[in-house]
Amino acid sequence: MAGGDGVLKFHVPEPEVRPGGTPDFSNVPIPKAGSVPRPPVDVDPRQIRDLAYSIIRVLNRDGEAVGEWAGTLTDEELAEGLKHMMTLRAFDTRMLTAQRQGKTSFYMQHMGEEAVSCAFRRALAPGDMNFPTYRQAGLLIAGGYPMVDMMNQIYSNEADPLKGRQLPVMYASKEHGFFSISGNLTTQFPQAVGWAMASAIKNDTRIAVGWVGDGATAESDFHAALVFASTYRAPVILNIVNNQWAISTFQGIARGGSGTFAARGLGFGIPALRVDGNDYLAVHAVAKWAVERARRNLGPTLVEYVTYRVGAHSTSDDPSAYRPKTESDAWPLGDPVIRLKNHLIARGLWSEERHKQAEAEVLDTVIAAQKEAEKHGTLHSGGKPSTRDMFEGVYETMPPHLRRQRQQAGV
Amino acid sequence: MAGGDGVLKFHVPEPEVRPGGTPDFSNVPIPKAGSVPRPPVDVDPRQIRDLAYSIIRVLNRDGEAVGEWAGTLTDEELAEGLKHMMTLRAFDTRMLTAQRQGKTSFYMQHMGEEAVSCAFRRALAPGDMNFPTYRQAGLLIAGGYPMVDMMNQIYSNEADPLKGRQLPVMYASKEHGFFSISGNLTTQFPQAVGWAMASAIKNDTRIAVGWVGDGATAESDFHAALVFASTYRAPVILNIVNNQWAISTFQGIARGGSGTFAARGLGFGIPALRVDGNDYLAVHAVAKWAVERARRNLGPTLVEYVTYRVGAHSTSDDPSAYRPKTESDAWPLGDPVIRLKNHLIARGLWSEERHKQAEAEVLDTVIAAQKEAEKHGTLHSGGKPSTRDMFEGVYETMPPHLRRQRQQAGV
Amino acid sequence: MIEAIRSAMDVSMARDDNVVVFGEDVGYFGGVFRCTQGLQQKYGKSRCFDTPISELGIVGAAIGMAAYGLRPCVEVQFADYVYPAYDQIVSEAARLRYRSNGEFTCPIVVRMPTGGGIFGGQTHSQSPEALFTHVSGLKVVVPSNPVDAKGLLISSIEDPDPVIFLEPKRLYNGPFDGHHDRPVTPWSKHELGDVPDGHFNIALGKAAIRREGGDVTVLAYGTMVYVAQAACEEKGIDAEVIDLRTLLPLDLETIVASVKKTGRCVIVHEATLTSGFGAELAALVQEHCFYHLQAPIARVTGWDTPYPHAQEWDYFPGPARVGRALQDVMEG
Amino acid sequence: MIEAIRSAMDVSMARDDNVVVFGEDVGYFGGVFRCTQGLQQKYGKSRCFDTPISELGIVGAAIGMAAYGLRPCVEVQFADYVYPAYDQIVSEAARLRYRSNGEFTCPIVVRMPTGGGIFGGQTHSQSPEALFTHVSGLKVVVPSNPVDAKGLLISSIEDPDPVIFLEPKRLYNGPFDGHHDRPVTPWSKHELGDVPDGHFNIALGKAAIRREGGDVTVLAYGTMVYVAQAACEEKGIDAEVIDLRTLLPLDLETIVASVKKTGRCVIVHEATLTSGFGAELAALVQEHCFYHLQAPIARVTGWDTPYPHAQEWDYFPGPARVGRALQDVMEG
Ligand SMILES: Cc1ncc(C[n+]2csc(CCOP(=O)(O)OP(=O)(O)O)c2C)c(N)n1
Ligand SMILES: Cc1ncc(C[n+]2csc(CCOP(=O)(O)OP(=O)(O)O)c2C)c(N)n1
Ligand SMILES: [Mg+2]
Ligand SMILES: [Mg+2]
Repeated sequence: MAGGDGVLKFHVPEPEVRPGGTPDFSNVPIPKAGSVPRPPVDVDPRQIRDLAYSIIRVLNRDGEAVGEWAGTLTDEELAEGLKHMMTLRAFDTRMLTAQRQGKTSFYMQHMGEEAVSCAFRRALAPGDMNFPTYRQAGLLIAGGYPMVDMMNQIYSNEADPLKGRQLPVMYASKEHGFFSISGNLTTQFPQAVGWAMASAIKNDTRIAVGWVGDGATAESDFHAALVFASTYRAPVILNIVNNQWAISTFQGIARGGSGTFAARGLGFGIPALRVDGNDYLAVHAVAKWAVERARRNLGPTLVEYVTYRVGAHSTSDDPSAYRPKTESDAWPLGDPVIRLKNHLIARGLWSEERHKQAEAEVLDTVIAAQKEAEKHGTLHSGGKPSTRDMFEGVYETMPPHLRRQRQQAGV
Repeated sequence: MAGGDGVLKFHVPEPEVRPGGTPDFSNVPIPKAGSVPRPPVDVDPRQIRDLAYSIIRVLNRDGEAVGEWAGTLTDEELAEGLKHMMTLRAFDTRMLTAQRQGKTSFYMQHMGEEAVSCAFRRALAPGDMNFPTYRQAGLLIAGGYPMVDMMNQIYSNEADPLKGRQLPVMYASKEHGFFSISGNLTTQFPQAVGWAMASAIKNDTRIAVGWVGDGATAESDFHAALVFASTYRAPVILNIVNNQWAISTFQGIARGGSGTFAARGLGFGIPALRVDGNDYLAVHAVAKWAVERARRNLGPTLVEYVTYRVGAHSTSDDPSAYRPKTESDAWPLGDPVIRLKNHLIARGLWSEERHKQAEAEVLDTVIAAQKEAEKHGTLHSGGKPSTRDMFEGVYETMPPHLRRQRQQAGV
Repeated sequence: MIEAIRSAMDVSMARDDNVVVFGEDVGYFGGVFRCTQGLQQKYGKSRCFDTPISELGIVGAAIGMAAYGLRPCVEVQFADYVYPAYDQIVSEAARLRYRSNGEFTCPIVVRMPTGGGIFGGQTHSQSPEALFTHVSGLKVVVPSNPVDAKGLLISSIEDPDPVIFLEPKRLYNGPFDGHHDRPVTPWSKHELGDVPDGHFNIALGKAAIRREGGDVTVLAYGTMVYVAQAACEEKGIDAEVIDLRTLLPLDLETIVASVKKTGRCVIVHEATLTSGFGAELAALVQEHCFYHLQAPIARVTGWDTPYPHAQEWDYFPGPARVGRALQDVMEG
Repeated sequence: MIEAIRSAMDVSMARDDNVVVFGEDVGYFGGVFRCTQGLQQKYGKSRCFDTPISELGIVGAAIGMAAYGLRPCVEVQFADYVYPAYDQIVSEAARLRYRSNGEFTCPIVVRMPTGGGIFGGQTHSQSPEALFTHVSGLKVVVPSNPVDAKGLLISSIEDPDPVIFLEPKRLYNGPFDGHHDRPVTPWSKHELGDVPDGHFNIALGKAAIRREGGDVTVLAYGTMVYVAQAACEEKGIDAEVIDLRTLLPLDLETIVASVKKTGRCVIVHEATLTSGFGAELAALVQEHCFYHLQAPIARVTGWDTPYPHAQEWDYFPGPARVGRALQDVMEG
């Protein structure tokens, strides 16, 4: 398709490899753990433009925590963090199976990205509000939201807190700082900024966090969020989870020629950091830095989490059609669970045996929750939300036309 | 409104001065003319990030053209350029008066910004396509579009090429590379990118140019344009005319903390340049640079023109309500017409006397065009487009329901 | 009507400091139609402020603020510019309560000047109400006079759900009846221009009968209320003119009672015909009053073209066109 | 139906190299519903390619391309995600020809899967057709079978004006009649599943009578054509079922002729009731067939709530609800 001399040519970015090829991430520059310095939180954003093009990493290959970003978590917190990630992974496995068994219509897993939401959650204070996408259930797991309630939502059963109205995994919990997930990508991003503006308007201390995927940064809402965050210096953290893939499109389609997603922040004077999303310690350290900035009226921070979506996009997707099956094995940043496990082992706080035991315990907890949830029914069997529920909650007070319709429906 | 210790505070940017205050642009850093180097067009965008924070200038205070960006225009071209700007200014004056006389409903002038569109137009080749806003009539004037047709459009008279359907100044001419102006801000920006993509798809040589105001960069379309331009390396120039004001809001409301609008390009890996928009020579030199990049398959360029809107936003606006009346006198980049005039005088190509004479000639031409146009009527008197015209052109072929309606209307 | 709208915001901001007002040019300058003039001075920049030109951002931020607990009342400069915010309104504001089962709610008001008659061309004249009445979860309000504008806007700000508040800009200065060649009487000379001070509500979802009559029912809202009244006067027809005021939820009861009485119905709006709100009204009226109708329901509306500039008065459904429809229906 | 849609694009791309196809996941992967599978391989990355996730950008770029002279046929992954592109569609694509007096035109097609019945919840189930039928300058097409899908899509791509092409996703695999508890017959067993190879057109603006009958006219489109037919069979009612195929411009002639014959009319769509396209149909039918109508026109539609997940089949206007309405209208 290349044109002749002097004529224009159309360029469409392509991933390095496609099914049939050999996975290759050798062109992804991975800085050594500990090599990126930690600036003071009140640094002039112009001084740290480089951070948008690097990767902040704490855990090195030997499982040691190194460099200026290390040391933000206690031993207990780390052990608990490991448990959160293991729980999320077990939860995913069970729910994937449940979907295949027809107990629900749809599911979306986190495999490979568990550190991002689990570690981030730790840096927040009660009352802070997340505006998540569908791939941050770690915020709920690490925040202590009951797994049974998550499952009830996934099953759309009679105990579903959302009364069967929402697609599975579209949780909502004000108490747990988890804004209602939208099926429409990126709409939550300017909403997060608005929430943060409101908090500033009320001289509150709570901050907001917006979450978006690499692919979804292309949506217009992304721009609105950055414009408003920049103009009003909103106390918000804008998180981009770059797991390398949208559905079938690799990150290059959304990113274009900019090198990184973090770089988007530079055009707005917003400090932009890039972090190893498979490094629980690094994610937490960066989150803490950004949270402190927001809390201290220093304004927004943009963070790109470099990670990899190991599983399918959703239960409706089969990635083998568009990427090599073994691509995830070649991913250079490893597995977040194994990396944290190795760190704890290296520090003498954990062992393979203890890990196996923990796996079993976690699985038991998840299974117990699942049993409990299934008592209330699954999508196509057992208890379910009522048809009456379907008519409720469109407005606070049901207007006459909906009352007429409910009557027509005979409920 | 500032909160107490430890609480969040809400920040709203404010201009330096408001009506009653003394205009002050001392905080606007103005680099010396000739001080910014001219990189090769195939430079790695990462090497020229500084250009997004500086201002490329050619004409110095003594009216000399200095530095690496000088020398892109012949003497004749410069003289013609001066005439274009003077014509545009005279055109504006006459049409403003016409609006006040009730000959049309609305008008938007260019005072202070004439160099931007007039000089840019010179760098384009026949067939290239502009996607303008309402403040780039210089593209038409410098491109030889008949002034009578512009006026016919402004008057919505019987000879209006747009048959009275559009608000005044919303011209459209395919032949003159001037896409139909929309009343909805920024929608043209991704369209420009699409046009450029089409040209590349067809292995054509023609390029596209998108235009947007400082205020309008906040719209979501701006983001879509940059994303698509970056991803497909479209042969497009994305122009931001920063005339310091939207309607009543100063540029800081749209710009936020980024320092400049050009900086927006950095997050997309798009070369971003900032240029003295009141310097005809600098505008042309930068335009030429960007055009060459596009034509040579080097992809998009983002250019910010630093200028000042001397007049009201439109005939519906009175700026004295929101900015000091004398603010434009304090504007440090001067007047584009006077600066080019002085340059020509300094080079012995022009004189005050000749200028006066040229002013009179230009005015005569504009008045002649106006007389000609008014033969075809003005908005409320004389010939006008027909009611039948109102029903035409919604679709290529009029569907039955519109035929029924036209019949009902009795036309 | 501008003062009434401003007063509604002023009163609401004074009573509840969760009420915030923002939009393009609404802060320091007080809005291009001056509806927010003085509010920033009175309540400070945290309560009333200018925004970047991003309708998406304005509504998106408002939704986040509402989720926090504020009550944002935002301005979209012209209804023609609401489309960039359409996704946030339709997919987010309208759905939030339902999809989260009340965990989060969205008490926002999106104000916007609507309608033509000011030679604004196709992008300063549109009447997009039907694009909102199709959206479950929204309320849609169109006042026709200063008293209503104030009472309805206060109710909208206090409403627990998102409200689209369309202000017929041709009514800002007086009860325009479509006779564009005559000077418009200022609101000061009109009964409904006498706006009470302080706080008062006009309930959403309630229509008002502006003219009682027995022969035909005219359903109208906004500017068309006056056009309809003028047409009835001029034709000497004993028509009942109903000002709907709220389109969603609709006061069907008042409509049905009237049409059952008159047996005839003419619907008038400025928006384009096809899939306009008049379609819903006609569908409801024929459904509920079928056995009382003596003639087909007529719709008099803007033509199915973009709003033209020069041919503004050929486009606008003025008293002559409404009068003809009334006559036809009377003869039908 | 997927193959038919793909074939329409294939045929069009082969005949005219100005036809380009793009959207989210439509390039290498061939679309999440596989409608564009193989097109990139066959025509290259310049003719069929993946885009960033920006419906605004997709449609905005398509408009620019159309102004250049191409004929873009773009995909919005689900109709529920068209709103970010709404401004570009309404303010730009629909207005371009008119506002520039034909200097620039906009021959684009925006394809999108529409409707529910797949447990997709509120953001994978919507039917937003009425949000487009209100927009002068657009055409709106909803095919109900593979033959039509192909012939109508080819006509849409060749049309000189912008076309919104809504593909009822519940029909992709077979003529779903609302009996969700029964297996759906595949298209291969259906007469209208037998799609001719190569190029053919089905004209926009022409309805098709799917079932002749004398007692009542059912107006439907997309999935509802089969639901309506099932309801008629089950109730044993001698109904005429009209498949509208194109909503804008509408084949009013066929509709009016039928209702004048039957004297009764039931309108069925999956979109929410209020201001749905059924409102326009009811308004037109009562206007043009008033003196022939023997009963109020009934609308059977989705309820005025967001599309729920668990209660999908309570929401969906299935054969039981349509059957009841038919009976009511017959008795009315
Ligand atoms: C407005 C909108 N457009 C398209 C979609 C369909 N869609 C759902 S997820 C998705 C990919 C998102 O990719 P990314 O942002 O990288 O998130 P990830 O799934 O990788 O976490 C797409 C295209 C949607 N939900 N909303
Ligand atoms: C979508 C949309 N929103 C709002 C407006 C109203 N409006 C017209 S021009 C303008 C200001 C634009 O400022 P800027 O982009 O700086 O351009 P300038 O007028 O200075 O050339 C506004 C808010 C509009 N036309 N379209
Ligand atoms: Mg992703
Ligand atoms: Mg400006």
